Amino acid sequence: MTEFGIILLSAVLVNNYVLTKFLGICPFLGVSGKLETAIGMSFAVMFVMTLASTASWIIQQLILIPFDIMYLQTVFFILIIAALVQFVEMVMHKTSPVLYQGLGIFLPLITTNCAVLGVAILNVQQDYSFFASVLYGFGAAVGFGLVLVLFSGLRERLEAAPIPEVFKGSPITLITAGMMALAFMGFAGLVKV
Amino acid sequence: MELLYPVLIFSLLALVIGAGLAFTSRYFHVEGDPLADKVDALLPQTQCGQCGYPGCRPYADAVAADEVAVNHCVPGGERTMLAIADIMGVEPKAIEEEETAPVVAYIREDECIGCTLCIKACPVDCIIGAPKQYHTIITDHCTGCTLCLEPCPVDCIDMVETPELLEHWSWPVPGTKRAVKAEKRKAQHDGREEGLDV
Amino acid sequence: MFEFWHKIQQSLSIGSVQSFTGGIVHRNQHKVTASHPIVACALPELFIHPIKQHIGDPCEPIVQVGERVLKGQTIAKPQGYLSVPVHASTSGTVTSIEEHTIPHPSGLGLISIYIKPDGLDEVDESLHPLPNYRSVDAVELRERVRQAGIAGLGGAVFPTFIKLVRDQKNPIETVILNGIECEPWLTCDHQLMIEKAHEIISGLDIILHAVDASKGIIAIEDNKLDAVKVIEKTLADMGLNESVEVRVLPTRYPQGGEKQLIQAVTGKEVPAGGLPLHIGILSTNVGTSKAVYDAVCLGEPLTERIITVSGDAVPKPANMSVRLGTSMHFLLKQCGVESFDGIKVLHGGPMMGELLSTDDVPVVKGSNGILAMTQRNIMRAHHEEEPCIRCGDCGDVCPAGLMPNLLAAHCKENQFERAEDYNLFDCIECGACSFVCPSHIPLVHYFRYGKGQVAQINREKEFAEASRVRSEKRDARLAKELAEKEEKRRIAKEKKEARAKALAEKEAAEQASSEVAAKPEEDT
Amino acid sequence: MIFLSSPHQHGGNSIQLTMFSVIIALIPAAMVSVYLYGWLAVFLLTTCIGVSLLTEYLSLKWMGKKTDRVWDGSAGLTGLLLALVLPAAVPWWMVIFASVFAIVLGKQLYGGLGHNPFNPALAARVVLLISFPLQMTTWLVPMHMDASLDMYSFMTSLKFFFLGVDAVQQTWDAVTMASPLGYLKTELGQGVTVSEALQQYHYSTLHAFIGREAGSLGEGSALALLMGGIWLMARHTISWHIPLSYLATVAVMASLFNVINPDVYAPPMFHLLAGGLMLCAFFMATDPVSSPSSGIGKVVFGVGCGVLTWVIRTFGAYPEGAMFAVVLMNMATPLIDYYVRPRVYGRKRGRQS
Repeated sequence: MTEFGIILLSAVLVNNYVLTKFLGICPFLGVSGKLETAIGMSFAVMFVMTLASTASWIIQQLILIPFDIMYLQTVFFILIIAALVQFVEMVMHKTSPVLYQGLGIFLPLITTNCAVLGVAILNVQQDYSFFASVLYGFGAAVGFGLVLVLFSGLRERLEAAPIPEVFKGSPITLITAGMMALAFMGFAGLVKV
Repeated sequence: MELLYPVLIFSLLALVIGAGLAFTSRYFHVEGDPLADKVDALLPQTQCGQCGYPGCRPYADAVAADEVAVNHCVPGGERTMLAIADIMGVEPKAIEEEETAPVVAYIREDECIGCTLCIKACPVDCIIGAPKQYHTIITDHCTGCTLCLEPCPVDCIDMVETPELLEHWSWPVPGTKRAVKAEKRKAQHDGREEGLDV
Repeated sequence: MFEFWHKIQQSLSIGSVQSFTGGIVHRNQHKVTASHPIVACALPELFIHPIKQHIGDPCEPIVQVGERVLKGQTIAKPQGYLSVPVHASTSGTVTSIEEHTIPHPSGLGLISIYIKPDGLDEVDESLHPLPNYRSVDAVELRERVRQAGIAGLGGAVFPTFIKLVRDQKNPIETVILNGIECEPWLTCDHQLMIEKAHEIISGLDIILHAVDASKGIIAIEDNKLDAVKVIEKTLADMGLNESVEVRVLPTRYPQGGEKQLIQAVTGKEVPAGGLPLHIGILSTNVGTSKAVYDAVCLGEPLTERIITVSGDAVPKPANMSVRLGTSMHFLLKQCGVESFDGIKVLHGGPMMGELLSTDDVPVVKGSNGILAMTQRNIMRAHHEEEPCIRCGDCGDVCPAGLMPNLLAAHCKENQFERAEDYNLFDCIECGACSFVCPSHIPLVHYFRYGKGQVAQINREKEFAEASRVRSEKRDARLAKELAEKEEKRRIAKEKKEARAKALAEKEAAEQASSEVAAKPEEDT
Repeated sequence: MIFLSSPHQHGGNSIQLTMFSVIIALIPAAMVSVYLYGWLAVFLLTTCIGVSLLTEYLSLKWMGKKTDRVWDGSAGLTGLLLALVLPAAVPWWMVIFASVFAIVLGKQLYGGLGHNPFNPALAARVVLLISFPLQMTTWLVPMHMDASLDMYSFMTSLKFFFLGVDAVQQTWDAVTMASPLGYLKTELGQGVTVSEALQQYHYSTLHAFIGREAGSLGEGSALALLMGGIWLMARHTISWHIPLSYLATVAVMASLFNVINPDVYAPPMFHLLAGGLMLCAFFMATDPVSSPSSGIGKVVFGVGCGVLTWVIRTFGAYPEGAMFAVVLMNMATPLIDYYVRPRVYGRKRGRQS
């Protein structure tokens, strides 16, 4: 039980995907302009990452290892995750329009961004059990979502600020992201992994 | 031979997945969402045709189909443009024409010859009149589209600025240029030289 | 001891149960006219009566130019439900009916009735006094209050008769008389309570009777203890101290706001979008109560009111009894103002009053104070706006529990949906936030701007919707006309074809017959 | 005419008044720092404030803004606060770097006063701590502890400040010591119990309270900080919400765990008086710009700071958790402002229109 807790905490705070592993930077910068969008995106990522770690674990155990084709790992993961996300998007569109309004539009954006692929590959590298890998995927996504939502709040505030012309847009956003990463360093050592 | 297996497995998997996706896309097909309705709801419905389309709905259809930029609605102004850009998920574009004060059409009745041409041109049916009778405009319904000006053979229609109503008066932005500009316009309107400084 | 405890509470900003949230304490009340006796204002040369002096629908003039009117005669009758009539303030002749600037921040005008007094001050006696109001039916009392043109004299000018209902679902239990007068400078209610305590309490009694309420509360702030004494004594003299209670509240702004007063007195809150009626409370100003007494017991409609004329540019400030329609220019001259250069006129108190663009404006029912301030003094409050440091002082003093700094920021960026999400329309525009803002941000101005813009957007939306319907109907009509035309053309064509066919047949027949006819010829 | 809306009267508060009140409230703490570190503290304080003001002036000038904003007190306050959270042993160039960072990246790039998402002084402190962990965790022996130490005369201090420890013929070992928090952290790591460790350190609650322990310049004296803080609260410059909820949360967390296992978890009094907690609670977390605006939001902010402070101090790699906690909660400020709102009159709590 403690082990799972540590996995979760480490994925959310200490080894945050965005701020310490620098994965998933493009949605982090791209979809953080508005709070509502960021929240939708966070849930979509949580959904996809959990799904991706599940699917990749199954593919790993059922196909890659038995057939000894580990070198095709990346290709297989991309294929399976992309297809899965597309599938889920279509089903969601039909069956639950409300959920689709919230998540659906973000799903194609993140089919296989580096964070999603990263979670699949890191899972395999760390040789987690099935539950651990699902939990790790979920935790990483929660960490991503947390940072994304915090960041979008800050960015909404920056929108209104009289920032010097040359620093408007990406520069100030990146500076802020850097400051956030520094602050997250405070969590270092919280969990000894 | 060693290469064949992986390729085979991969192709097989891809094939299965592809077939599955194709099936789902057919089975779970959803009609496209009514984007044009949303855009249409934002337009001011003046039906003025300044966008180059014969009315608001056609322009909304064209915007929703991504055929035309979002900045062609002149009466809607910046606010409408920003709202449409938001819905369409595109970058806002500045409106080329300048925003003007709201106007309504007014018929100088003693010059009107009662030709009914303007009645036919009005997109919102707000001109009353019969052949050989004076025509008049229901000011409350006039959208200020100016479409009635052209067909009038005797040029008896003017566009007049809508008077500032006490109930519709609203505070300008505090101490900004806009407030100063509004004041200047008002001063000119009243025939005063220059606005008083507080 | 009580005061000391209260100071501690205030400095720690812990609200006691019996108080409203937020609020500020004015260190300098500027109540220069306190205990100045009420003096009557002289008769001006012209009266100007705007046709709308209350919240609601404007009235319609029912007098002609050149007509002679008497004091108290109805000169404009109400249009619609939420409306009360306007009466002439003295006898005289109607000289014109045209637009005149009214006390409004826009400086715009409204149709007004001009009356030139003849100095006789003849009274129109169409309203009979009803001194035995206890035996009068509630409906009749209500109608009387409406006919007398009474609207809330505290400044909001909401037609009073609307409040005087006996609703089975929401029976009114408590009537609160508002003698708070929390704005600096103003003292008209204070002086009214001292001089007209009997009338005020009788008015309260009439209202209690009209709505069948059992309890009356007269709320007075603790900076007017002399008024408290007078009221308490009068209550005892009238034998009403059982049902009517005097409640002394600590001085705090905006305690005089209806919602805040109800919260301070009863601890209850008026639900958002609701009326005090919904929680069984009726609240009205002491001036209104006196006007109700005048209307019912004396049969006098609302033609004059008490106004504080004060300000740092007024040499002889006074509490004056002024006939409605008197020009503020005239009023200020009466109080010794000689030159109007560098002077700004405020209509109302400094916290919620309007800055007038001209002093040629008539006194209306809602005028509780006229303050002539030096421009320098006014501009000190309108310091240049500095960046918001988000200190949150504005939120601490907001009696509505809003977050003014964020609200203003959203209004400034034209994000009105966000602003509405932050409850823009719950703002009562009391000005406490702007008062405490260290950055001198004109917060109230931003809220007013935002409210105006939202209203305009809604109007435009409605108009667009209506235009769309009209346009669609027109298209449908055109399509129908086209279809009908097509149909007609088709029918015409068919007829034509039929006719052509018939003709052809006929011709053929004729030919045939001629042929037949010819044949025998041939045969022959 | 320009339309002017009511109110036409103003209470008289101003940004300058607010900022200078805070500066005045910090004077006792600054005086304690001079008592602890003598001339060195004076050098640090003047360098920080001077460089901050200069940087502010130059930034405003280059951006074409009005330069009289320099005197609104905010830059001076940032400089003062920054100096108070620095250890006495930092070299001059680091001080200048931190001051420039605080003003330029912490504030001016975001559009100046009122727009900085993070507390500029703390942001600079965090950057220094991450970039120069060694120097930032080296604490000089305070003047009163070792009278024989020839460190604090004017000339030696000047030499030390500019040229380093070698220039004054000293070794780091001789002039430095551990701070209570750092010492406890190390000892706990080696399996020593809390009470033993504190005993070895000769820790005294009274000394910590009046400010005789080693630490950053202004963090030492809880007494001086409390005096300033309470004065500010009485003046209404800061509200009670953040300091009270922050300190209370730390105290509650600490007592709770101290009861569970007193050998591993330090007692609440130790937590309250140690490190930068008092300074952060009264002067850093209450920075109006980077903290929530509403009263209830401030309470949430304070509780968040308290929990994070305790967690980072107890489990994290950096024993000084208070400043990380404040910067982390600074990030959450916009969200708190959005989701945690005061109850609107006549409505139920919660967001609804």
